[in-house]
Amino acid sequence: TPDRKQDPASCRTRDLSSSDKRLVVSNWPGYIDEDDGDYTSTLTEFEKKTGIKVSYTADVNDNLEFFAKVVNQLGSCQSSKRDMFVLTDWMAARMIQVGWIQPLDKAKVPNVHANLIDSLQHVGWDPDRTYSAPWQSGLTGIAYNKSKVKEVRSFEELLTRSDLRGRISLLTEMRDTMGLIMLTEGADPANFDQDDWDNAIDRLRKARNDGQVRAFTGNDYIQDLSAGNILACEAWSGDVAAAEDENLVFVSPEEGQMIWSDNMLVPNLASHQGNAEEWINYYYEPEVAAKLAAYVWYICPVKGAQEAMEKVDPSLVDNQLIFPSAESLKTMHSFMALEEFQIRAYEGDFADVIGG
Amino acid sequence: MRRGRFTGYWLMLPAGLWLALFFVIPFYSLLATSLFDPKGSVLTGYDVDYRFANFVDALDEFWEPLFRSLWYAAAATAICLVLGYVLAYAIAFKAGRWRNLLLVLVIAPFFTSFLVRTLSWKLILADDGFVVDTLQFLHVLGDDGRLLATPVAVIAGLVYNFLPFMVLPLYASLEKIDGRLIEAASDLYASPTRGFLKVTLPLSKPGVVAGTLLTFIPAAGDYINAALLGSPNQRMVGNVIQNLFTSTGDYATAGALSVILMAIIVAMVMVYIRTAGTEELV
Amino acid sequence: MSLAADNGRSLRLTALTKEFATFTAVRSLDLEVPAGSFFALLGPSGCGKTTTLRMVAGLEVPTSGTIHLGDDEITYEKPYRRPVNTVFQNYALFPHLDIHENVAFGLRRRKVKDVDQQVKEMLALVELESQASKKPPQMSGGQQQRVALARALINRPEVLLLDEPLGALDLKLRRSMQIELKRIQTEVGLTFVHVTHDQEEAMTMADTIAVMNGGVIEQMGSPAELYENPRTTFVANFLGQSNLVAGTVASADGDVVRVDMHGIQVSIPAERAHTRAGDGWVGIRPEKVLIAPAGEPIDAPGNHMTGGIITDVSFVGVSTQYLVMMPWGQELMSFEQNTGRRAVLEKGTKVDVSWRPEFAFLLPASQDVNAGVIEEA
Amino acid sequence: MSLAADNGRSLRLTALTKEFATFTAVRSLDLEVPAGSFFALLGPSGCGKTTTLRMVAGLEVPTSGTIHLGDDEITYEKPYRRPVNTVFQNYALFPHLDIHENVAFGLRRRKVKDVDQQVKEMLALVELESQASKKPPQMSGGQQQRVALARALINRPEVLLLDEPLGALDLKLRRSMQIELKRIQTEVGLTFVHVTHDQEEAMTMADTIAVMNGGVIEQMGSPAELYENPRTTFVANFLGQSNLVAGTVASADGDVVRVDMHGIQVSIPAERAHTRAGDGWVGIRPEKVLIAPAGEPIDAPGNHMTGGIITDVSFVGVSTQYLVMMPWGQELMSFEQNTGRRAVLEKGTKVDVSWRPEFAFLLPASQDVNAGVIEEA
Amino acid sequence: MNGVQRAGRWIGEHLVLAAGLLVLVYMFVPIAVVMLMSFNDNSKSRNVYAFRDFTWSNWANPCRPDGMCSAVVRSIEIGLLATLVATLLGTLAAFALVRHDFVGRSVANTVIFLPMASPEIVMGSSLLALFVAGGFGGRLGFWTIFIAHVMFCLSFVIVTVKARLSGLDENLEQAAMDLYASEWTTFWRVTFPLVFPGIAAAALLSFSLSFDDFIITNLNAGQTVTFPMFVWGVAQRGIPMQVNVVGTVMFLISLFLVLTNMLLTRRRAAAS
Ligand SMILES: Nc1ncnc2c1ncn2[C@@H]1O[C@H](COP(=O)(O)OP(=O)(O)OP(=O)(O)O)[C@@H](O)[C@H]1O
Ligand SMILES: Nc1ncnc2c1ncn2[C@@H]1O[C@H](COP(=O)(O)OP(=O)(O)OP(=O)(O)O)[C@@H](O)[C@H]1O
Ligand SMILES: NCCCCNCCCN
Ligand SMILES: [Mg+2]
Ligand SMILES: [Mg+2]
Repeated sequence: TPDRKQDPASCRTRDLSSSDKRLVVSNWPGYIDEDDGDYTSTLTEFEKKTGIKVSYTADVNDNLEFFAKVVNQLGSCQSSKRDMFVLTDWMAARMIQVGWIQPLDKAKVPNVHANLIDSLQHVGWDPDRTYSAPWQSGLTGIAYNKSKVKEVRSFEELLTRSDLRGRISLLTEMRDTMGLIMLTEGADPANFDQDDWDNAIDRLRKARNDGQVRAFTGNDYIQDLSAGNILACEAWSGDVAAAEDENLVFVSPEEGQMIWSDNMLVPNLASHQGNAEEWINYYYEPEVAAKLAAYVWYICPVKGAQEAMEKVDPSLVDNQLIFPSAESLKTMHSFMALEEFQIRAYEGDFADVIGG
Repeated sequence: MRRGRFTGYWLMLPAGLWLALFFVIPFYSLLATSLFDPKGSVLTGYDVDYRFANFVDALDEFWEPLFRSLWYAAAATAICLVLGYVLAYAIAFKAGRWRNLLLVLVIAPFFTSFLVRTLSWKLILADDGFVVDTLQFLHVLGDDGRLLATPVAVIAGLVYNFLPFMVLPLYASLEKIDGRLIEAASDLYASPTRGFLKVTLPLSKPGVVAGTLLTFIPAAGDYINAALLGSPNQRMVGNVIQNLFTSTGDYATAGALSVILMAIIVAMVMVYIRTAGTEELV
Repeated sequence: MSLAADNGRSLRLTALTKEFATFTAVRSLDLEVPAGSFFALLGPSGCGKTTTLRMVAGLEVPTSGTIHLGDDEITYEKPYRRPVNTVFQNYALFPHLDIHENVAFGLRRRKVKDVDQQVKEMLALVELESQASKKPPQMSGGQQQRVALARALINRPEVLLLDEPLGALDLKLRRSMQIELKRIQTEVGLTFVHVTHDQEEAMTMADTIAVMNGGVIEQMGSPAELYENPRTTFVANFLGQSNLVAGTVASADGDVVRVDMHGIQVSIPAERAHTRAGDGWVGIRPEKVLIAPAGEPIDAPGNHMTGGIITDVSFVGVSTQYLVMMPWGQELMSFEQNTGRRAVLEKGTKVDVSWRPEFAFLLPASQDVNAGVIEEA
Repeated sequence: MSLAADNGRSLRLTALTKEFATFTAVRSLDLEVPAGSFFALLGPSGCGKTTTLRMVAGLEVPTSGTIHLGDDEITYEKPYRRPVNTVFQNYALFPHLDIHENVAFGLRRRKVKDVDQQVKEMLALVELESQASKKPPQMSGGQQQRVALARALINRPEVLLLDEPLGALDLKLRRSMQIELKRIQTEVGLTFVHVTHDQEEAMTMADTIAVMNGGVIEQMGSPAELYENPRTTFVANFLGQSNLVAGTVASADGDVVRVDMHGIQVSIPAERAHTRAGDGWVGIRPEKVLIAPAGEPIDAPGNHMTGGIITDVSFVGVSTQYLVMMPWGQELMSFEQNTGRRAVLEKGTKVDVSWRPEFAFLLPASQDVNAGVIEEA
Repeated sequence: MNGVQRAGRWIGEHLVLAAGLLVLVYMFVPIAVVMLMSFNDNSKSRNVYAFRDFTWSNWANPCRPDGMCSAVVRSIEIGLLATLVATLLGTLAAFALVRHDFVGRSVANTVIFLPMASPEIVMGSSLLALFVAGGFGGRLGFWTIFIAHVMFCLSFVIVTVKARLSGLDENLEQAAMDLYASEWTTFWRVTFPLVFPGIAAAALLSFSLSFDDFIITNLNAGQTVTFPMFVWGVAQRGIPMQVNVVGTVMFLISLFLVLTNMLLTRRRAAAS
């Protein structure tokens, strides 16, 4: 099979944005506000304001799965039929590295460079945010259904409590799940060695073999949790709130939690890059960002949004899930950056456990 | 048989070509894939390396889901055979003028998508659902017993999804049985049970063979039921292959596993057909 | 080899009735089949022969009435518990079993010992020893028929039912199988109830014939009795052919009924006169109707009639069948053996016709003159 | 209604041969069927009748030989270009078309005008006007047969081929369809080539019969000719039955051949003697064999023999068939019309036997005495 | 026969039928649930596994979920096209196999059986392997799905048409030729109408297989979304209840078509 590396400079197409007011976006489920009665969503307002018709699909459920969906196209310089998709840091890094992502025109996204919070401005894989702009950041922790089960405080409990046997789910995102297990095992996900890894993977295998784990899921855990098929699970911070079910509770596990960002990317051969940049810029307006954050309950990467939140929903101004304080940021861990060969080895180990 | 020496070839040509191009050649392609150097990746590409060790590695790593697939498929086939036989028998011999209607009903579910129906099982068997509650009430299941994410649910899903493939060939062979043979058996001192065992059942053998094959084979390769109704402990080989091809991008192992699955099935089918003694299938 | 149970029992059907949803197939039928006899049930298609047999075999449940074997009632006995076996119309051989196993089937079900030996003997009886390991589809029609017979006979049933076992065979083969069947029945001495709609078959094979029509028995008796003295127009026409001539009873005394038939006086013996007053049909069988060119003598003193004209001549080798138009406008059938004593007469020849009165029979005019004459609608 | 083309042409097969991979079905067959005749092809199963017909219809290509219609050769003509139509053995009616359309099929293919009118007339001829809108499976066997006939006849073929059109019907219905078929042929005046293995059918219907055996024609002629003067044992046995008694030619002069038959001298007319020296079979038809209780006179001056004993009596209504064991150990068949002149004789009765010498025929001893006698293997 | 015996016999005779119907009921339970859920109002909840409130709105706005209706349309397009091609090629092949003797006939028979005897995952992945190796990896989509569907429908078509064709009396065709129909006319006037029910059944089966296929499609679809793929996708983020509307409608349409067809043939038979 051929090498999948591309050169974004040559693998591109004419931008139709000025004549063709459309935009195709792929994002994760539950990651945007929706029209409802009197409430007008940010997306609708964007359309009104710009005249761009957005075709927004929540078809990103899992980074690897999404990668598989587009690998054949992007890897052979064919269109992925999208102008923008939103992927987590490590996957964004990988795609930029193989040359599948178009650089953004700085002039067209001034808000990003003005309003992006400092901690996210200079990530190793995209030092100047040439290729990417964070959509939201978030935490990985635990969710449980309080009407069915008593409080779950730690990841340890999740993995061992017998009343949860066969009624929990973990995430297929290797970095989230393995990160939390390493924390449970006392290792540092940001800096671990092979032993730590082996330990953690054994721990995971054991939980699985014991029948503790009912499923490894992408974003779909939330249905099973609401339906009661699952009582507790590893979860992403905003989803529980967005589910609007008072029985569902998100907790930060005692061992600590994982933090990450999902990034907007414009792939090669996207035919509406201009519209995509207009979209990015729009969402970096603090008011828009605040409105979105109030809905999705994820960590907002936009400076000034906290202030803007006063007007949107004052009760959320100090919400730690949206605007974490400096000290709570300290309990959050990110996952070590991996070389391609490590990715393949670790992903392979992980896949064997969850898929075999 | 007709004159016109080449007409046969011309008629066969388009379908033959299609199957050759898109079934036979791909299979070679898959064979090649199974011999890739697994050190390649989706990103960097793969080289054909004639690495037969892929088969060993794949077996070593995935013997469990492979074995599980065969046993789930076998269990599902056995249950399908019993249920399908009852239904096919009822349609063939007891349905009278409703026969055609019932036959239509057997295939009608095909039109409500496979996935939609399987998801609907997920709802029926839900932990808090009516079925589980009832079974718990009857103490068939313990208080924290459940059906979803157990082998029972996966096998039930397989049974459900492949039942029509069992019923149709069974019906076709039962319907051909001359009712007078059964009367002749009862005239010759065979009770209904004996008559069934000694006459009806042996005569329906072609249907049994075709039906079991058409059920077992797709069931062994299925992954939807395990994915929707099972847990990681019920993963079947289909799930593994699917994951390897899509998420993990390990084409070499995926190819090797596919070839192994196919080989096992072909071998089993051959032994089965030989022992069942039916040459003419379907 | 006699298979007959020592206590051969007669089969007795009493007021047997079978109603299907829309149709009464058998209507209060009474019948007694003596043990050891070859009994033929003869009748047109759809008259209820098969239904009757199926009730005796237990394959159909009677709507009312009873079936007895000797003193035991078997009306509702399960088919597999009756000492009755059937040879089915198209044999119903088990295609998945070889001949040996087909024949052994009944014995195996009854867990009899020594099955193989008995099967061998039975196959010898029907002259198929060498074919034991063939499958039924590999055999000819006649062979299959014998296997079906063997498969039933081996169970030594008290009654063997045969539902047109020869119906599917061609003519020549049929005649030779008739002889075979008769031989076997004589040899084994069992009660055979044989259904057919071939009257010649019934006459040559059976001790007793019951002629059935529309779900009831019209008449029963030995072949000669039925042929010579039919009681109804249906029997007269169905069992062989009959000339039925309209007439009026002129007088009836003890021995003889005198009938006026188109101006001719015919005398009919009382035992053959089934009406004694009013109008009636004078019946006479075609082989009794002798003809000769006008004026020549006929060797049949009795009802001598003149003025006939031959309208049709049909030569069939052994015999010639004539149609003679009589002065009163009716065509009479006359059958004549080709003895060669006289050349075959030609169409248009003027002939005299005669028959001996003792062979005529008289039927009531109320009966349909065409009953039992098969015509396609 | 006469459908015959004015220029009725005869059908001529010359040295016609058909070899299948492993088998020669028809072997250098020569045959001439005169225009307008009812021609019967008679023979046992597998003798090549169907194959011959199929070659005439163009459905099978001959291996060698030619087929002519009048002066035109049609040996390799496509079936749909021949003025020949077939009534198939199982009718081959189109199940998806109604009766009207079945009958109209040929006309429509030839783009004839006025199809509906013609179909109506044809259905009237076969008495099925009222059934025009039925589908074939809804009709009885006899009706289907008539549709098949109508469907072929309406095309006014020069030759109509009928492959056992009555084979599937039961006996009574068969007889009535024979009459129907003969009526129609007479009415339309076409050439009919009719295949059958029922000899009685062939004799009653055909002007000319060809008896076929093993791919060749054994003998051809009018029914009476064939019956009275068979040239081979096969014809003697297959067309009716024959008594064949071994004898030796004692002398042969112009008119008559004298044969010594178990010590009895029989004289056979020269035209019936198919051998004039050495051993031979003396053939005599059963209806010519007259019997009487020993000592009583027999009305058949000629070969009078004594010492017979009746071994079997079979009563079939119109007639009785006797088997008489002769002093030389052979059973002779005797056929006797039940005229009633004498009661049926009983088994065991001692009888004298006689036949008129002019009815006997003589066949070479080299021929198989059992040829044409059907026996099941 | 007394009442008890009568009842016993009745039960005995209908027991199998009852059991058979029970199996049929089992086959229809999920469909009943699908129908029920098509009236479910779950706008208030993430739980798509329980019936909350009754609503007509799913039926009133069947195309509300983004991309669903276009996926249905895509599935129908592919289904029809694949059915057309598979039925055509398969029918030709069936004629070849039943009516013509040619070298390689038994090989052909085996190759035709194999796709039915291969697990879908194997077929799908080998086809994918071929497409990728042939450089079509980037062009996966409508046409690759179509190719795959024709491939797996072919076997079923051939088998179905073959069965019908071998039951056809060859005498009928000879009769047609005898009645002045050329080979071509014979085919269209006699053979085709008689084989047609078999072809129709094959086409129906093809369409249902194509419309329903997920495993092979998913592997070879690229960015094209068929209805089953749409369902698989949304299953991960909460199924919109309109999916049940589609399921119900497809089911009812198929039932309606087949039943009216059945009734029409029955009535036509009764009328004549
Ligand atoms: N199961 C049934 N339901 C309704 N009517 C039936 C059934 N079985 C037979 N009949 C009718 O009962 C009548 C008698 O049928 P039966 O088979 O006994 O006739 P048969 O004398 O054997 O005729 P054949 O000589 O044609 O075999 C027929 O009119 C037939 O249609
Ligand atoms: N296509 C064929 N291939 C090989 N042998 C054949 C073929 N068709 C017929 N035969 C053989 O040729 C012989 C003559 O067959 P044909 O059908 O002409 O007999 P038939 O006289 O019509 O017999 P029947 O009275 O049984 O119809 C038979 O032995 C038959 O087996
Ligand atoms: N409902 C939105 C969830 C977004 C999750 N993103 C994936 C992060 C993986 N670490
Ligand atoms: Mg009957
Ligand atoms: Mg023939």
